[in-house]
Amino acid sequence: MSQFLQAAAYGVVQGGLLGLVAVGFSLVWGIMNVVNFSHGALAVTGAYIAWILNIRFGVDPFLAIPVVAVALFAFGYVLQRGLINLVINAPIFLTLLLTFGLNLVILNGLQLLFTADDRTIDTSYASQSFAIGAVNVPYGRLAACFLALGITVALALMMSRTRLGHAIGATGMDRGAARLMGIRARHIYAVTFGIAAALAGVAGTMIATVGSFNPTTTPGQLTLDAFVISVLGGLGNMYGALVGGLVLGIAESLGGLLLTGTWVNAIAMAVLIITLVIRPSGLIGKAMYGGRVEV
Amino acid sequence: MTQKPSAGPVAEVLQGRSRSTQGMFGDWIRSRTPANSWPVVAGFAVFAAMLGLQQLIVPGTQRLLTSVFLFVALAQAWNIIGGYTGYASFGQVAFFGLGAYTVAVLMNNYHVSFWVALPVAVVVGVLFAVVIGVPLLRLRGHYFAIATLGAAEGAREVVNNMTSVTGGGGGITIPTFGSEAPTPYFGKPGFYLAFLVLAAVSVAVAALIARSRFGYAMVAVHEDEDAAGAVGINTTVVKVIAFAVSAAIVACAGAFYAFQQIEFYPTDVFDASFTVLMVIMVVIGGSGSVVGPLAGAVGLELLSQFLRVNLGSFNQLIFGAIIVLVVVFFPQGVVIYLRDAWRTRQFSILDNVRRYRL
Amino acid sequence: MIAPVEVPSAAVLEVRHLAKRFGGLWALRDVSFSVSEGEILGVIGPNGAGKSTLVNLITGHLRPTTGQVLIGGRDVTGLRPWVIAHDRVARTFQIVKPFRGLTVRENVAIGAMHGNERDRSVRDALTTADELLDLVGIAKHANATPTQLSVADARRLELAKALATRPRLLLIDEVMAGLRHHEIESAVELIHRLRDSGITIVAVEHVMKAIVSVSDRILVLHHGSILALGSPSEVLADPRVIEAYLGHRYLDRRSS
Amino acid sequence: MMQRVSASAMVAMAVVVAAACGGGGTTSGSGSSVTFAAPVSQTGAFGQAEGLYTLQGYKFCVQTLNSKGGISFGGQSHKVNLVTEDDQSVAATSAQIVDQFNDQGDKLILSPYGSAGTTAVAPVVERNGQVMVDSNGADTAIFTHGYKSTFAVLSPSSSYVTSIIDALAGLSPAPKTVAIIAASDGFSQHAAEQGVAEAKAKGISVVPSATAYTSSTKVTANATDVSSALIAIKGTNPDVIIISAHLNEAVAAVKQASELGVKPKDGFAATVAPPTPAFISALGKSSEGVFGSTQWVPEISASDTVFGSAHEFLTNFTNTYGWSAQQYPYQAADAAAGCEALALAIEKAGSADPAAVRTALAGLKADTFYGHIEFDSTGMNTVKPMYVIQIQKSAFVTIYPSSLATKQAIWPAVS
Repeated sequence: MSQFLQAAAYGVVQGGLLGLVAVGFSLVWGIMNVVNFSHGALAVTGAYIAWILNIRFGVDPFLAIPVVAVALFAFGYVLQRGLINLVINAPIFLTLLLTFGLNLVILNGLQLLFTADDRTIDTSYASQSFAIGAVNVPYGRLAACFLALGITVALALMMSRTRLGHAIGATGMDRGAARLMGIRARHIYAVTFGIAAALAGVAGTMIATVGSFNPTTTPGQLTLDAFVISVLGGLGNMYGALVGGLVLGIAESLGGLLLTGTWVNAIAMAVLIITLVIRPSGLIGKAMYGGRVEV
Repeated sequence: MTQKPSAGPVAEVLQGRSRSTQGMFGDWIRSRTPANSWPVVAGFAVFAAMLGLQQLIVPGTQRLLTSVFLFVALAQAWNIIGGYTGYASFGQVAFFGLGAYTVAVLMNNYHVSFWVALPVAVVVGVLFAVVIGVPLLRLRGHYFAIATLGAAEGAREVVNNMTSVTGGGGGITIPTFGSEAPTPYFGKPGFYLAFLVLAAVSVAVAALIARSRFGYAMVAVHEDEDAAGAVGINTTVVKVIAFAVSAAIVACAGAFYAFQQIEFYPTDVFDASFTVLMVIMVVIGGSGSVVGPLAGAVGLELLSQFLRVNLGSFNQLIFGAIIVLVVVFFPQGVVIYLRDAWRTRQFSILDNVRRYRL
Repeated sequence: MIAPVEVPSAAVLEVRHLAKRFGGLWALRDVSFSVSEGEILGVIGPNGAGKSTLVNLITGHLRPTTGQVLIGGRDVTGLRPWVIAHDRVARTFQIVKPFRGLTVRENVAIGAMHGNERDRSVRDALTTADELLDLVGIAKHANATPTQLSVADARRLELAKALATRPRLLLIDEVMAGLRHHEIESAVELIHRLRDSGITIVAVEHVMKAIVSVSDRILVLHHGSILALGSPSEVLADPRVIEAYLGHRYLDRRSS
Repeated sequence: MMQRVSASAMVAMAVVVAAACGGGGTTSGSGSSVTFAAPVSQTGAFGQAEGLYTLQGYKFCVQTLNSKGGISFGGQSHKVNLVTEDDQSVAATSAQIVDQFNDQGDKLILSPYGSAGTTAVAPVVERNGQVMVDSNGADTAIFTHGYKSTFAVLSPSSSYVTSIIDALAGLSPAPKTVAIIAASDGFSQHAAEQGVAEAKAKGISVVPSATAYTSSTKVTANATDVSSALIAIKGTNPDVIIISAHLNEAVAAVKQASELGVKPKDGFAATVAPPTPAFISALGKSSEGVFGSTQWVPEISASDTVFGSAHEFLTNFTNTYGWSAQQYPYQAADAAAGCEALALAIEKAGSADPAAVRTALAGLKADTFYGHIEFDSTGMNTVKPMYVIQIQKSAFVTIYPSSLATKQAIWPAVS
C-alpha cells in the first residue's frame, strides 16, 4: 500500500513540474495557434543560463529564475517579431516547420557551445526529501510544483484582469478585430511568445535543479511532453496545462507501478488518445480551439 | 397544381443523358483529361533515366539515391492524407514500423519468404490504419496530429514490450546469410530497383488519385466537410480510405527498409523524425500537389546528405537554418511558389514574404 | 393547425413535431408540415426564428432533439448528411461553403460526381457542370476560384453545386439575401424554371418580396414555432403575421 | 537581384546532386597510404559526447602511427589515412556510410560508437567483404549471427555487471543483497542477466526478485525517470543498487533515489556511466563513492611499441585533447586500441587486403597498452577482463582487480 501512496505522491509533484513545462507551450498554441517545436530547446537554453550562473557565480537556481525569465523573454520577443510573425498568415503547418528548423538551430548551437554532456545544477536541498509516514516527498519537485501553481494562477489573473491580458486574449480570438480596436498585433504576439519563452526558461531551470539535462535529447522530450499535456488539458484555458500535467504525472507514476517501467510511455499515450476520443477538445479545453486549424 | 415535368432544356440537363456506368475504377483510367498528359510522359522519362543511371553512377551514390527514393514514396504517402485530405497525421511512422516488424517477425520466427511477408505487412498497416482511423479521424487539426503521434508512440511501446515475439529492446534480425535466408538478399542494386519502383508507384498512385473522383472527394473533405456531406460524399469513408492508402505505401516502404537494414531496434523504425521529415518535404515542396512532395523529398534528402557529408558537426545546424529560410521565403511551398510565379511572371521573393507576414 | 394532406404518393418531405434544443434555448419547437411534389414552399421569419436550424435538421447536419423527418415517406431522422443527400435531397448554405482550392467548374463537378445518380467519370461530371453553370448564368467564371466571385455569383455557384446532385427536393437557404432588385427577379425566374423541371423546392428567405412572388405556399416561423401556413395572400392577410412580422404601424395603416 | 533567386535555386540543386555524390574525404590512395574508414557521431545523441571521444581515440591512434612512420608491410612503410563521416547517431546512417565507403574502395572499417550502430554495420561489412574492428559496441548479440568479419577489442556486455559483482564480493563487509535496475535495450539486459547469475554464484541475493530486471525494475532505454523501478525496490532495502544501463538512467537513479528515500545501505554501482566525465558533471557531490565497471584503467602493466605503457597513453592522450588525468573518457582508449589492433593485423598479414587482414585478426594475440587483445571464434575478446573504478573526490580510482588497486575502496560509500 505504501508503494501506491509513494507513487501517487511522486506523480503529483512530477505532474506539477510537467504542468510548468507545458504552460508556455499551451499559451502560444491557444493564443496564436502556433505549435512551438522549439519549446523544449528554449527550456534547455534557460537551464544552461541558470547552470552558468550557478557554476560561475554560485547563484542558487531559484534566485536565477528572474534572470532566466528576462533573458528568455527578450529572446522570445525577438524570435516572434523577427521570424514567426513572417509566416503567421501561412497555412498552420508552416509555423510548425519554422519552429522545427529553429529547434535544430538552437539545439545544435547549445551542443557546440556546451558539448552534449549531461548537466545538472547541484544544490544541497533539491534531491532531499521529507517523509510523511512511508511516503517521501522531494523538496525540489515540490517547490517546482508550487512554482507551477503560482505561475499558472498569475498567468490566469494577468489574462483576465490586466489590459495586456485582454489585448492578448482579443488578438488570440480575432486578430483582425483586435487590430481594429487599436491593438498592435505584432507587438502583442511578440510579447505573448516572450512570456511563453520565459515560462519555458523557468521550467528548464527547474528541470536542471531536480534532474539532469543535455542539449540533444532533453529538448525533444520536453516538447513532446508539452504537446501531450496541452492537448490532454485542453486549449483556451490557462489551467489546462496544469490539469493535463497532473493527470499525466499521476497516470505515468501509478502505471509504472502496475506494469513494468517500460510501459510508462505507452500509458501516457493511451491516456491521451482515450481523452481525445471522449472529449475531442481536451479535459477542460474550449471546443473552438480544437477545430479552427487546417493544413 | 403540380405539373408533370415538362421536357424543357432544364429537365433534359437535370435528368442527365445516359452515361457509361463502369465502376469507380473505370473512371480512374479515363479520368485524366488528355490536355495535361505531359506529366505522365515526364514521369516515365524520369523513371527510365533513373533506371539507366543505375549502371553508371558515381561510387557511393547508389545507396544515397535509394534513400531519396524511399523519402519520395513516404512524402507522396503523407501527401495523400495530409496534403489532399487535409488531415495531417503525425503517426505515419507507426505503419512504417509495423511494416518493418511484420516482415522481420515472419522471416525470422516463421522463416517466411519476403515476397509473402510483404503483402502481409501492407495488410497489417492498412488494418492498423482503419482501426485507429475510425475513432481518430473524427478529430481535426493539431488534435488529430497529436492523437496519431500518440498512436505511433504507443505502437512502438507495444512492439518494444513484446520481447518474446519481436525481441523488444534487444532488436531483431532478418536472416540473410547462407541457407537459412528465406529470400536471397537483394543487395545494393536490388534495393535501388525496389525503392525506385516503390517511389514510382507512389507517385503514380498520387497522380491517379489527384484527378479521380476519389481525389476530388478528398479535396472537398479538406476544404469543407459539411459542404462535402451535403453533396453526398461519405466523409468518414473518404478519410479512412485516404488514411489506409497512405498507410499501405508507408508499410510497404517499411517492409523493404527492414529487409535492407537486416538488423534494427524499435527506436530505429518507429523514429518520429521519419514523420517530421515526411511533413517537411511535403509542406516545403508544396502540399496538395503531385510534384510538390516529389521535389521536396528529392531536394531535402540530397541537401541533408550533402550537408552531412561535408559539414560534419555543423550539418544539422545549417539544415535547420535552411529550413527556416525556405519557410520564411516560400510559405506556400517552393513548387507552388514557382508555379504561381511562372503563371503570373512575378518572381519577387520579397512580395511573397510580404503577402504572408502579420 | 393545417393537418398534412394525405396525397396518394407520399409527400416529398414531411416533418412531424420537429424540435431542437441548444442547451436551454429551444431553437425549434414542435414544427409539423409537409411538401407535395412540384410545390414551392416559402419559409419566412425574422432572424433567429429557426429557419436555418430547420434546414440543417432536414438535411442531417443537425440531429433533432425530438420529432421526425420523412423524405418520400421514408424516415431519415438522424441519418448522416450524405445518406440524405443520396435520397435526392440537395441544399445550399446560408453562408456560402465553396471548395476554395478548386475552380468554380470543379466545385459543381463534385456535386455531379458524388450526388445520387453519379456521372461515372470526371469528364462527364465536368460537362454536366458546364451545362449547370450556363443554367445559373456564371459560365464565364468557370475557371475562376470561388473567392473571386461576387456575392450573387457565389450564391449561384451554391445553387449549381446543389443541382449537380440531381435532387427531387431542393432546400435553398437565403439565396436571395443581399441581391439587387433585378437579381431577385432573375433568381425567382430561375427557381420557377427549376420547379417546372420537376424539383420540389423549399425556399428559406427573410426578404418578404422575394418569397411572396416565388412561393405556392408560405410557412411563417416565429421563435421556433409555426405562426401561419397557407397561400401567400392568406398569410399576408393573417393579423398575427402582420403584427409579429411587419409591426403595429403597418397593421393600423392597413385597417384605417 | 531577387528575381534571379529561383533560377539560381535550380542551379544549386544540380550542384548539390553532384557534390553529395562525391562523398567526403579523399578516395583511398593506392600503394603509399592505407585508409581506415569510420562512421562517427558528430551530431545527434552521441555527438559532442561518446561519439566525440571515439573520434578522438581514432585520430590520436592514426597520429601516433604516422608519427612512427605509419604501418610497415611489403618492405615499405605506409602512412595511415583516416576517413570519417558523421552518422548523426543514427544506426541506419552508419550502415549507409559503410556501404558508401565500400563503393569508394575503403575496406578497412572502424566501428561507430555504440551497440546499435555496430549492430547495423556488421551485416554490411560481412556482405561487402570488408573487415571491421569494433571498439565501442559491446552487445553480445552482435556476435551471435556467425559474422566472420567483425572483431571486438573490448570485453563483451556479459562482463559489465559480473565485474561489479566480483568487486563487491571482495569488499568487507561484502553486501548480501543487491537490486538491479536494467534498461530495456539488449546490451543492458544481457549484462544484467549475466550479473544475476554471478550474484547467485557469489551467494548474493537479488531483490526484489532474480528476474526483477526484466519486469518491475526494467526501465526504458535512455529514460530520465526511473521512479517506477526505485519504488519497486523501496522497502526491500538492498545493500547495493546496481544500474545496468547508460548515462541518463544512472544519473536519474542516483538523483531520484534520494528523492524517493530509497537509500542502498552501502552504495550505488553502474555500468558505462560512472567512468565518464559527464557522470561527475551531471551529479556533482552525489557521484562520490559510486562504483563503475570500465573497459580500461591506466594502472594495467601491459605496454606496446605504438603507445608505450598505459600511463604514457593516458598522459599523451589527455595532453593532446585537454582532458584531466583523473577524468578521462575510456571510450577513447577503446577506440585507440581498435585502431591499433587493425594496424597490428595489417603488419602481421603483410598486406592491406581485407581477406588477409581478417585471417591475421582472427589469429591475433597481442599485449597492448589496452591489455591483452585476442579474439574467439565469434570475434569477441573474452580474454581481456573488465575493471571497476570508484569515484573518489571527483576522480576515477581503480579498486578492482585488487592487484591494480591504487587506493582502498571507501565502503560503505553512502554518505
